[in-house]
Parts: sequence; C-alpha cells; structure tokens
Amino acid sequence: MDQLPILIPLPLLVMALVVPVVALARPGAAFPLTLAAVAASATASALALAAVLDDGPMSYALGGWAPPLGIEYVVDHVAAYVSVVVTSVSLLVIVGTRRWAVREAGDRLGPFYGLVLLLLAGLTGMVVTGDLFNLFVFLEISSLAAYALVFMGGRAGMVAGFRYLVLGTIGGALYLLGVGFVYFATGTLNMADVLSILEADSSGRAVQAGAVLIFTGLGLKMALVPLHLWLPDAYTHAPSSVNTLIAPVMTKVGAYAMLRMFLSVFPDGYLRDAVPVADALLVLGLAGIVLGSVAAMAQTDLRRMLAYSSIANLAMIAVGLGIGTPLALVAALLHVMNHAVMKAALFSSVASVRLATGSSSVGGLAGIGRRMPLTMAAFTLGAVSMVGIPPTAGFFSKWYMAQAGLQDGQWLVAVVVLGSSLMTAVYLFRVLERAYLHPVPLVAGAAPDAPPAAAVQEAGESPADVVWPALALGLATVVLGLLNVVIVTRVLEPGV
Amino acid sequence: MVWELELALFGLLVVSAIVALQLRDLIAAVAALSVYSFMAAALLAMMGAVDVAFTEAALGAGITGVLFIGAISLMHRRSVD
Amino acid sequence: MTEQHDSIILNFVVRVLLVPFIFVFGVYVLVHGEASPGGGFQAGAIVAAGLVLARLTTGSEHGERRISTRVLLWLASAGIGIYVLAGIVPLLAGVNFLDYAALPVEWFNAVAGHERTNRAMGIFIVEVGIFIGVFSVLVILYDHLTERFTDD
Amino acid sequence: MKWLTAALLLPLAALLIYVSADLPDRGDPDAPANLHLSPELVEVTERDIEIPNIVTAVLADVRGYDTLGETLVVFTAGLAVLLVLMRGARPRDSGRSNER
Amino acid sequence: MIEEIAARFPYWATAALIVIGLYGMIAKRSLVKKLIGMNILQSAIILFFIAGSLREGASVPILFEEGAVARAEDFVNPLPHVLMLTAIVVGVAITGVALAFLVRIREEFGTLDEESLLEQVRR
Repeated sequence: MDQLPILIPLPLLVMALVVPVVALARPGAAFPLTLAAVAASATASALALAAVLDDGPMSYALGGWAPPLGIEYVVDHVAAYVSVVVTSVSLLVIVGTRRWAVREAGDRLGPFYGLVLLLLAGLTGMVVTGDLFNLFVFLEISSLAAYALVFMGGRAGMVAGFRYLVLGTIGGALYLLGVGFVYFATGTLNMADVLSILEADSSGRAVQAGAVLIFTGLGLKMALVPLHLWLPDAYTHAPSSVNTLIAPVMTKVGAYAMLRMFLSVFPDGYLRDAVPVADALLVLGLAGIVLGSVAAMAQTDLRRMLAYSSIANLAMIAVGLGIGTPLALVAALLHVMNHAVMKAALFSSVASVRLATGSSSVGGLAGIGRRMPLTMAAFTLGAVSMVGIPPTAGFFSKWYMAQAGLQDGQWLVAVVVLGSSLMTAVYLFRVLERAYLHPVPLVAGAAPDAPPAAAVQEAGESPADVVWPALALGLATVVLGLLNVVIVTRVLEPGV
Repeated sequence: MVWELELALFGLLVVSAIVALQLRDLIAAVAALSVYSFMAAALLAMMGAVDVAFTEAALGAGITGVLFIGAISLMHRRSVD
Repeated sequence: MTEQHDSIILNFVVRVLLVPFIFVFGVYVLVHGEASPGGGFQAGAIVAAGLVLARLTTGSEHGERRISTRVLLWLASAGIGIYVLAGIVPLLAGVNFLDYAALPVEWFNAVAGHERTNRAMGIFIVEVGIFIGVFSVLVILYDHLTERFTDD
Repeated sequence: MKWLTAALLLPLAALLIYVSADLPDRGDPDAPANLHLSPELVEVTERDIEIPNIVTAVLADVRGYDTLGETLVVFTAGLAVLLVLMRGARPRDSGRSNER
Repeated sequence: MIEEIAARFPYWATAALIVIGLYGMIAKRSLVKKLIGMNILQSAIILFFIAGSLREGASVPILFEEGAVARAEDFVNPLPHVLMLTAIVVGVAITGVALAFLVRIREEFGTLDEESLLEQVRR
C-alpha cells in the first residue's frame, strides 16, 4: 500500500508501450487494454483517496531518493481527489467514444490509443507530482499527445492542431523559464522545499518574475482569457473521440497545477501581496466568464458553443483561485469536478447525436428529443447542471463561489456568477427547446448547415455503449450534487 | 574561462538567430539555425556543461537539422514570411 | 531525396567507411557514457544519424536497407519497456519504483548485492533502453517525414 | 500584427532584463543553486553510485523518473508521427469528420 | 560598469534570444519560420539555465580520480545540466511532431502560409 502513488500513472505508462505494439497484430485488442489500464489507474486513485482520508497525505520518494534530492510524489486530499475525477471521467468517456475512435482512427487505432494513454499518464503524473520540473515533463507528455490527437480532425483540425502546438509550446517554455527563476532564487525544485525556503525569505525580484512566468505559462495551458485563442478551434475541430476526452480533463489539470502553486509552492498570501497574480486571475477570470458566455450564445455549432462555455467555466475556476479564501478554493475545486463531469456528459451526448445524424449544428436538432430520448436526457442533465439548478452539482460550486465572493466583499463575483448562469440558460435552453419542442422538419435544408431532414427522422437512439456512458455522466451530476456536502467536508476542506 | 569570449559568442548567437529568422530561402534559414545550435553547443561546452553541449550538438543541431531538411526538401523553399 | 546516386565511390565511402565508423562511435558513446560525456540519448541520435546518412546516399527505395516501421515500433516499445521494467522490478521486490539498488544483477559482480555496483548496473541497463528507444523513434520520424511525396 | 507582437514582447524583454539584476552573478559560488542541492548531489554520486560522470548518475538514477518521462516524450513523438503520417491511412474520412 | 556586464551578460543575451524566438513564433507567417523561432526559444532557455549554473573556478562534473575525495566546490552544479538534457530531448520531440504536421498540412493545403491556411479553413 506504500506504493499507491506510483500505481496511479504506472498502468497508463506501461499500457501506452504495450498497446501500439499489440495493435499491430490485433487492432481489436487496443480498446480493451486501454480500458483495463484506465480502470486500474482509477482504482489506484480511489484507493489512494481512501488511504489519504484515513491516514493523511502520502509522500513517495521515486528511486528511493529522499525528497529534496530526488523526485517526490505527493498524494494529498486535493491530488487524490483530482486524480479520481480525471481517471473515472475518462474511463466513461473512453467507453462511450469507442465507435468514434474506430471510425476516426481507422487502421491507426494502435497509435491512437497509445496517445490517449500517454495523455492520461501525463495528466495523472502532473496531478500527483511534488516536483516543479517533473510537472513540466509530464505537462509536455500530455500536451504533445493532445496536439497530435487534435491534428487528426480533418482539414480544420490540422490548422487548429498546429496553432495549438505553437501556443502550447510557448506556454511550456514560459513555465520552464519561470521554474528556472524560482530555481536560481531558491536552489531547489521540490515544491515543499521551495515553500519552506520562500517562507523564510521571499523577497527578491527573481521569485516574483518566476511566479509571473509560471502563471502565464499555465494560463496558456488552461486557456485563461487573453490566452484562450487556441481553445475554440481545437475543441471544435478535434475528432469527436478526442474532444470528448480532452474538453473535460485537459484544461482542468492546468487549473489544478495553478492551484498547486497557490497551495504548496508559494507562501500564503505571496501571490496576493508580492505579485499581483491573484488580482490578475480575478479580473481575467471575471472577464473570461462574460466573454466566454457571450461568445457561446452566438454559436450555431454545438461543439463550438460548448468550447466557449468551457472558457467561461475555466475562468470561473480562475476566479476562485483569485479570491483565494479557503471557501473560494473549495468552490474552485468543486467546480473542477463538476465541470469535468458535466462537460463530459454534454460532449458525449453531442458525439452520440453526431453519430446518429452526422451533424452537430443547433439548427439540425429539431425534434431530436423524441428520436433520441436517452441521449437528450443526458444532455439535459448536463445542461441543467451547467446552468446551476439546485439538485445538480453545478448549482453547488456556483453557490459556494458566489458566497466566497460575498464573504470577501467582492459582490461583483456574485453578480457575474449569477449572470453567467442566466447566459448559460439562454444558450443551452435554446438547444433544449429546439430538441424537445420543435417538430422534425419535413423539408430538407431548413437550416443552412442542418443535415437532411431524413437523417433526423430516421435517427434512432445510438447504440447502448454510446448512450449509457453519457447517461451515467449525466446522472452523476445529480448524484454528485446530492453528495456535495460529503465531498466538501471530508475531502476538500481538509485539503485546502 | 575568459568571459569576453563568451560575450562575443553570445553576440554571434543573437546575430545568427536573427539571420535564421529573416532568410527567405528556407534551406538557408535551416542552415543558419544549425549554425546557431552549434554555436550554442560550443558556448555550453565553454560553460562546463559538456554533456549538454554534446546532446545539443547531436540532437539539437544534427537531428533537428536533418529532420528540417528532410521535411522542407519536399516543399517550396521560399517563404512568404 | 530518394533518387539513387550512382556514384560507386560515394557509395563505397559512405557505406563501407563512414557508416560503420559512426555506428562504432555511437556504441562507444553509449558504453562510455558513465565516465565521459555521453549516454543513451546521444548514442541513439548518433546511430540514427548514421542510418539516415546511409539512406541519403543510397536512397531508401531499395528494400534491402529498410527497417520496417513495424520493427522500429517494436524496438521503441521494447527499449522504453526496459526502462520501465528497471522500475517495476524493484517495485516487485518491495522497494520504491526505480530503486536500482534492488535490481537482481548480482551475477554481474563478484561482490554480490553491493548497492553501488547495482546502481551503476541499473544506470547502464537504463541507458541501453534509452538508446534503443531514441534510435528507433528518430528513424521512424525521419522515415515518415521524408517518405511522403507531394506532386511538385 | 508584427508591431503588435513587438509591443507585447518588449515588456517581456524589459521584465527579463530588470529581473536579471536580482539573479546571482555569473559564476557566483555562493548562489543558492550552488549551495543547496548541488553539493549533496556530488556527495551522493561519489558515495552511492559507482560511476564517475555526475550528470549521468543524476540523470539516470537520482532524477531517473524525469528521464523516464523524457523517453516517454520521445515515444509520444513517435506515436504522433505514426498517427499523422502513417501510410495506408489515407484520410478517407477527412471529409466526413470535417463537416461542420 | 564592466563588472556589471561581466556578471550579467548571459542573462541579457538569453533574454534577447527568448524575445527573438517568441517573435518568430508569433509574428512570422511561414509555419517553418515559426518552428525555427521555437528552436531558438528552446536553446535560449537551455543557455539561460546553464549560464545560471556556472561556478567560478569549478570544473566539468565528472569525478576523475577514483578514490580521491571529491570536494563539491570543485564541480559545476550538475542539476541544471540534467534538467537541460531533458529539455533538449523534449524540444527535439516537439520539433519532430511539428514537422510531421507541416508535411501533412502541405500535402492537404498546398501552402505553409498561415494567412492563406486560415482563409482556406474559414471558407
């Protein structure tokens, strides 16, 4: 049981090496092997979470070299929690997108699933690591895999993938540069060690510059507002098997890395008093919520709409970090999970709709609610949670966030959070209205980019292995909403 | 080490970086990039980082240059900037 | 890039004199990486460069010299697999991941189980794994970058 | 566009140069980075690892997990190239996956 | 003045290189030039780390004499070297993938000019 921390990324790493080779001979084996690895990793994460809840944070010295010298894995409440979220959401998503993967990757299933595993290995590695440079290495693994997977998505995906690569590399380089400044000021790379040295003496411009550069780099990776330009195209044009996976988990881990900087790298209050990072996050976050929501309202393609809504929701997490009180951090962390689950539900159901009708435009959805009741039920649950209506999970993170804002005297936060709920309602309920209340069009070409009406008329429900993961994610928003008190008091509050 | 020599090399490095970015002929630009990498490797060796210098020469200058040329030779050589 | 150069002299110089020398140098860099600059990454790059040089002079249309992507992928997986195994074996022995001191390499030295030697041995094993992995991935990269033709 | 970029990058340049005044002098033996971990690494290499090249020892053993991650980056690159360029995998579905 | 230059010039030079590289990545329209800028940026960061790890009067981090007691002050700080070895390899991997993207984009669009690519996609 002492070995639990390494067992979180290890199955993914090992299987990433095995899958491409096995798939050369038996392409059909790629999917079950991938699934087994992700399931193993999810199990390890869950066990780690249980162990942390019982015995407190775990530290693991890789190679047996004691921490400041070697690399350390730190599994505390927050890390175990995020790792459980990432692995279990991706488990469901991978099941649900199998058909898309077969269609989109064709005879390249081996490399495809290898990259998916490496992406997840990178993300889980980032989550549990306690070393600044190790974070960079795993960040690059997951980013590189994501660039290639996005690039797979046809002509537009190619351009989006290349731009993603250029901007993502700039983000990685700025992060590395920031780590360099911190290293030259403190002489160490271990997060806990950096913290203790900075607590003794945190004066000096080098650390300030390091903090600014690290947050700019991570801001690029998590698509904070002026740096979000890569995200809409990448999410829209990525293949369905890919955006369903990266939209829920990828940027969330970037946000988590930022939170890590707050919690265990820079001393308490340093990012507020010595460098204006927290204020910048607050302002940019508020701007991002507004801009993302407004842009989402203007979209006619579901995937692009959800991409802009992702920007708004990530900005909400940034707002939580910017306020910086324990309550706000709890709200941000809760939103990390909630948004991962509901975005996965929404993207999965969009993938299911595209599988049946071949289109993801809002215009083409008329009457789809009766044709594909289960898929649209999942979509509705995700949408309701996204808007933030009480029994669902989305309500609680927004509620905590507004409360944290009011407590801190930032009434603007509460206003913007409430406003974002209204705007989300506008763009998502428009979809629901069309899906449930409009009749199926009888004339082809009712909307310019709609599929032929026949496609919607003939569309039945997608196969069970596509629908049920989406529905499970949709139901999870309700379950997690009901369980939120337990999650907050047992997992999050001890963690921040 | 004599720091003036390092300073001179750094100056050359900046010049070759600008040249690599401004050349219109892509093969020439890649050649300039290789020159840049080799000078960086020399500088790294001067600063006592022999392992890094070796790697930069083998991977950064060698392999990167080969991959660039391999990819570009299939394309138009002129860039529009 | 793949047209055949029919110069016998070029062919001879490169394939008989230069490439074997580069390969030997690469292996030297790998084996000597523990005492002097060098190691798996550099050796992999050098040997891959040697192979690329051979491809450049003689053209890669000739099937004889091609190592297929299939084999290269196997090699890459196996090479990095060696590294991961060097981490997992200590894990099975009950100590932390990548703790080379627990590697079962006593057969190598008479002073059985001496930790210092074990670690050196572990490093060597790992470097060999890196070498194989880096070499094969670089050749995959080169092959696929240069093999696709556009019509102009 | 070019001028906009330049306008964005000049503050960065100014920041980097402004901050450099606070970095340790070139070759300063008392810089934090030279005092904190580097002596331990030399000691540990001499005591626990039977190879003379400190960089190799630290690379492959003390920070061996970083190096494992690094080889995985290389492997990722290999898989990425296969996914993008593998022959026989013509983008026959690019039209379909590209519809808006 | 001279001392100031002697103590700081590596940082200034690497700052200049970083900015040049970023400029190439953002402002250049040719995708190949963007990648050249990316390589300049990566090398600049490597130089930055190594320049910061210098130690006056220290030698290459290799223990030459077996058995002789090594004094830590005799060696350059090895940790940045290790980190930068990793960074170089990561950089080459990214460059390789980016070049694969280029080849594929060239095949599909017939151009590597960013403006005309975006135009073609928007159409």
